[in-house]
Amino acid sequence: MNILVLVKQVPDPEALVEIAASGRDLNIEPKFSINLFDEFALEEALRIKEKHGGKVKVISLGGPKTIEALRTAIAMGADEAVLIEDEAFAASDGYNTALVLSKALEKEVFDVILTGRQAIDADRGEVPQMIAQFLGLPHVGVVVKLDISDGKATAESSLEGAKEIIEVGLPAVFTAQKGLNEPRVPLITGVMKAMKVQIPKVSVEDLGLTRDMAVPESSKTRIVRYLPPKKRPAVQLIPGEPREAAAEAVRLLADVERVI
Amino acid sequence: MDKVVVFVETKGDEPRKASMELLCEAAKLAESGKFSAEAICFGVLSDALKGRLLSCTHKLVRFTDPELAAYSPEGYARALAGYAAETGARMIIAGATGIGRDFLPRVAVILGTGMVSDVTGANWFDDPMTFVRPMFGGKVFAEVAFPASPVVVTARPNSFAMDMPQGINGEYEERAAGSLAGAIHTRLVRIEEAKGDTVDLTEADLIVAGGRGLKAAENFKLIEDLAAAMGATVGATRSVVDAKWRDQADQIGKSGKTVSPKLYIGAGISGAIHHIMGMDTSKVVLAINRDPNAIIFNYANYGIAGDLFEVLPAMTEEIRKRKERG
Amino acid sequence: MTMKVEEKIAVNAMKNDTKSHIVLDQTICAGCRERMCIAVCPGHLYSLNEETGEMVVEYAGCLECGTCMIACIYGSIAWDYPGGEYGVQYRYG
Amino acid sequence: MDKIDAIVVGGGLAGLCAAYRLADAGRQVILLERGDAPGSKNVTGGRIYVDPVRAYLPEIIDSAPFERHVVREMITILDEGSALQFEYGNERWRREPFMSHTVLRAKFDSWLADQASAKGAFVIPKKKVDDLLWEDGRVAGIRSGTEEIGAHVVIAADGALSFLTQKAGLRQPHKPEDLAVAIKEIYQLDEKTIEERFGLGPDEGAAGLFMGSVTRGMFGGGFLYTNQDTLSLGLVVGIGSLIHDTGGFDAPGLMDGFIERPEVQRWVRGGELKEYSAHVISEAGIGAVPKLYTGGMLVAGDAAGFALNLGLTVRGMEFAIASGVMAADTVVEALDGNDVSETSLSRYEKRLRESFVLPDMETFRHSRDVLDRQRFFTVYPRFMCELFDELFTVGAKPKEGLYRTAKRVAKKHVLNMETLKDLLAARKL
Repeated sequence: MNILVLVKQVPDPEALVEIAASGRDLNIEPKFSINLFDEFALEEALRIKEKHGGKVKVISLGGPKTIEALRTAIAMGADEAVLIEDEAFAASDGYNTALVLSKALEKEVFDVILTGRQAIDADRGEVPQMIAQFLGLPHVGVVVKLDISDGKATAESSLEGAKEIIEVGLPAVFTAQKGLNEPRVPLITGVMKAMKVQIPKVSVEDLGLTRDMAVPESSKTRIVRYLPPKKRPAVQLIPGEPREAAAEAVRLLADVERVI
Repeated sequence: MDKVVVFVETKGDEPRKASMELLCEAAKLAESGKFSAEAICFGVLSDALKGRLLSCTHKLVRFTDPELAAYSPEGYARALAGYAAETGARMIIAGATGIGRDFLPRVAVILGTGMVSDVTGANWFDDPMTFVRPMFGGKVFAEVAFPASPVVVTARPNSFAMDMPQGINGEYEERAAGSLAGAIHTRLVRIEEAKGDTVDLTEADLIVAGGRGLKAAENFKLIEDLAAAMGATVGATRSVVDAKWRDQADQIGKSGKTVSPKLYIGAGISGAIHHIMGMDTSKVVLAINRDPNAIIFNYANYGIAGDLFEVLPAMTEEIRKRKERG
Repeated sequence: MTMKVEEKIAVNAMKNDTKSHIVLDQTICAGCRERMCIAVCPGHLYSLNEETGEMVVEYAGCLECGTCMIACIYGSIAWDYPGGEYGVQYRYG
Repeated sequence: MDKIDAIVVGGGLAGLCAAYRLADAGRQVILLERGDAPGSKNVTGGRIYVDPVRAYLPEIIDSAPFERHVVREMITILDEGSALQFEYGNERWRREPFMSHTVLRAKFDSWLADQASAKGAFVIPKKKVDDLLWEDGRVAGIRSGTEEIGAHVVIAADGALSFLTQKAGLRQPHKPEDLAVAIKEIYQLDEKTIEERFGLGPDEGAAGLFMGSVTRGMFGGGFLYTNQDTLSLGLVVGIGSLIHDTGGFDAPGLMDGFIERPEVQRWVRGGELKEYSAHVISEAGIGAVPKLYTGGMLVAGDAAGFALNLGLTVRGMEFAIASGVMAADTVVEALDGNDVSETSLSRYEKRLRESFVLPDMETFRHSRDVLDRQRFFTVYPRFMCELFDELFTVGAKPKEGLYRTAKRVAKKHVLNMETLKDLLAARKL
């Protein structure tokens, strides 16, 4: 069983994210980790390997620092890792990201592609499905349980609360949702091993692409500027006797806010 | 005129709310004369629902292929992208529901274009069009320009007003995408509806949470009753969990769960910062506390400075009454 | 004007375990008059729950100084560092 | 897995220096740090004095990411509602080699970790060490979670609380009287504002000390350091004093009272709070230093109680760096001789005696006893403030002569037996 796991290095969930004075950039505290959902994907890949044998290979697209995320993946138990090193593509939109990754995947032999349902930085949740489409593969999204046997997979997908049990032939793409598993913490010995591993790097030219494809001017979509979230307005105290206030609160929630 | 295709997601006899919001938005766009709007739906369609949809859109196209009776990302993507390509659509929009977000990326790739997901705002008349969407779990928003064509968008529910258009009586068309059978490689074996009627806190749209102000474990009944009346999930503060009034799974806050529901109602909660950090991304917050200086009011849209033992049952009753009235 | 201590703590990067790294022996606490933990904790994390009569520690805001453990001469506070990956992560120090 | 040469527990200055030195000597060393990165759990006041440590980190100390070199010392004596401030500066401090630098640990320690990694040390964060492994009565490795790693030597550099020294039976549980708690706030101000407000040139820094009523008579004081674009402000209070205090003050309240003083606000106003931290410091001097070695294990830095509070200067980081390096040198020698027994490792203490570490700790053996006299934090500050109050006050009544004023105020506060006792005690400093 050859399992490929796509991971993204993202700012640590606790990292400070501020909009630069220009409004065109983000100042992000330089503290990174593997995208939470990709950790579920990697853990699942390791479990499939432990059950069925095979090999887990981790692929990432990012700048030079992304090596750290790949080392963590190896420390957790991945057999191999490769970095597609390109800051411009990594910072580009979902389409470009999916394009690069699918070019890299075309060169691989695999039964399963696992990745997170979305990255916690851009929050797009587009890339895995786009990759599946580029490669002409089926996908099952937001997977909370995955069983592999005899060249096919049975996955529980939790797109909308209810669980859909879906069967699919391999190879296929699966996107991991919280609840799929509890990712392991790398062992000290694993980390030591990972520190010594040479991780190969690939450039976008190696994949038959050119760097100018990723510049904002030639991208399908591009971020123009960043905006702060809307501040909650000052509290509106609802006056009156408890019964009146309660009735008014329900009216506001139902008719004005339309949340109930 | 630029054609806008709205994918209408239906569940039984009901359209998804996000789809209806987009239909209304598309109808508004059509009024401008710059756009024409169409709705696309797959699978069975009752007459009642058909009627409702036709009153909101100038054209409703239903695909009759049996393969589209159940959702499959490959089948849906192929049918929707095929129609968009064939009819030269300028824009394909869908609600950012689980299904919408799952298959629209495929539509984009088939059409050789990009997409913006989960938008909360749009400038349809800009050139290029721009959209606003959250990043980093809502810590910042990005304004995204979309120079490529067609434009593929999923929109977050509650982002566009549902102002029903007047005087529309759209035409209805049935089509078949054809040759889908070989294109779909996933098979839906069965659907297991979520157990019970409560959703996990982190996924819940509506949350009613209680704190120390409830005074005793048994008083959580008041919270549970209100939650049941509105179909909400029950949450709690850490001190309440510590006092073993509620299970750890109900704990909202830094050491518990981070929630971002559409509505958070907090009763008898003073507003310890650890709790606030777990709920501050809620869209609408109603706080009920006897102490008008309670910190939680600083983080609320609405506040009732009153006795929760009176307010909660009154709210429960009011919601039940409204439900009965329909 | 001054920030509340819990607002100050909220400025820090904190990663919290769902399990507390501070465990109190309520039988010892019940016999304690001084409640020195309340006064010494720089995070003001200790309080008495008036309804239950039990001591409560809001471990999620812990700055990991250990002062409470040292100050509690009755030995009620079982205190360990939070596990790796958890707890406060100072950006300046 | 075969035993590795050495495991260092704790990514502070002592641990990182030990790992750096061991790796530099070609030894296989793992450093385990429980935080997300070395430095992420560490707090200093802080200022580091360079001269004592230059010999221990000769190749790298000059490239260290210091904040500002200190050119001015400011002392503020506070009474309720009044304060006496004075400064000491020295032209020599403005020229290289600089004597001391302000420093922030998250940045400094991660730099030091990079140096250690570059030498080949395995610096592994997010790993909390839970216990020691034993073999034939000797420490033989560590346990972290479910994982056991064998090592010839363990260097415990696990900070002031050091659970490992206690587990190894090298010290008794901590006593409240032996430790102080430091609370620190970081305020952001831009560089220019800091330089203008304090009258500093680029990269020049100031250090401030506050004593008197900020601690409400308790053992301790306040500090202020200028960093590149932040201020470090904090308060140190003896835990023993805090728990015996009957004034009803709590630690965060004392900190608030300190920050709100106008003498402090003049420096921080307009600054944005960026961090709120707390840490304990050993205050007991050599009296609280544990046994420093046992078979297979050495103790370094704060874990060894290496910290001195001399009132005007608080020192710890220099001891940490020096002891970390000496621990590593001892281990290298022991491994070379294939002998990590208690006797072999006892050479660590010999090294410390021959360096400045133990002699300094010894010289100031009584400093805490002397300083921990309530009058230092109440009576003398009041005397000073009142004296100046009288000198500067011009009222309707005829003013008495300077000498008469001084004598009268001194009589009221300090011309008594208690002062004599304090003076006699102070001879021990």
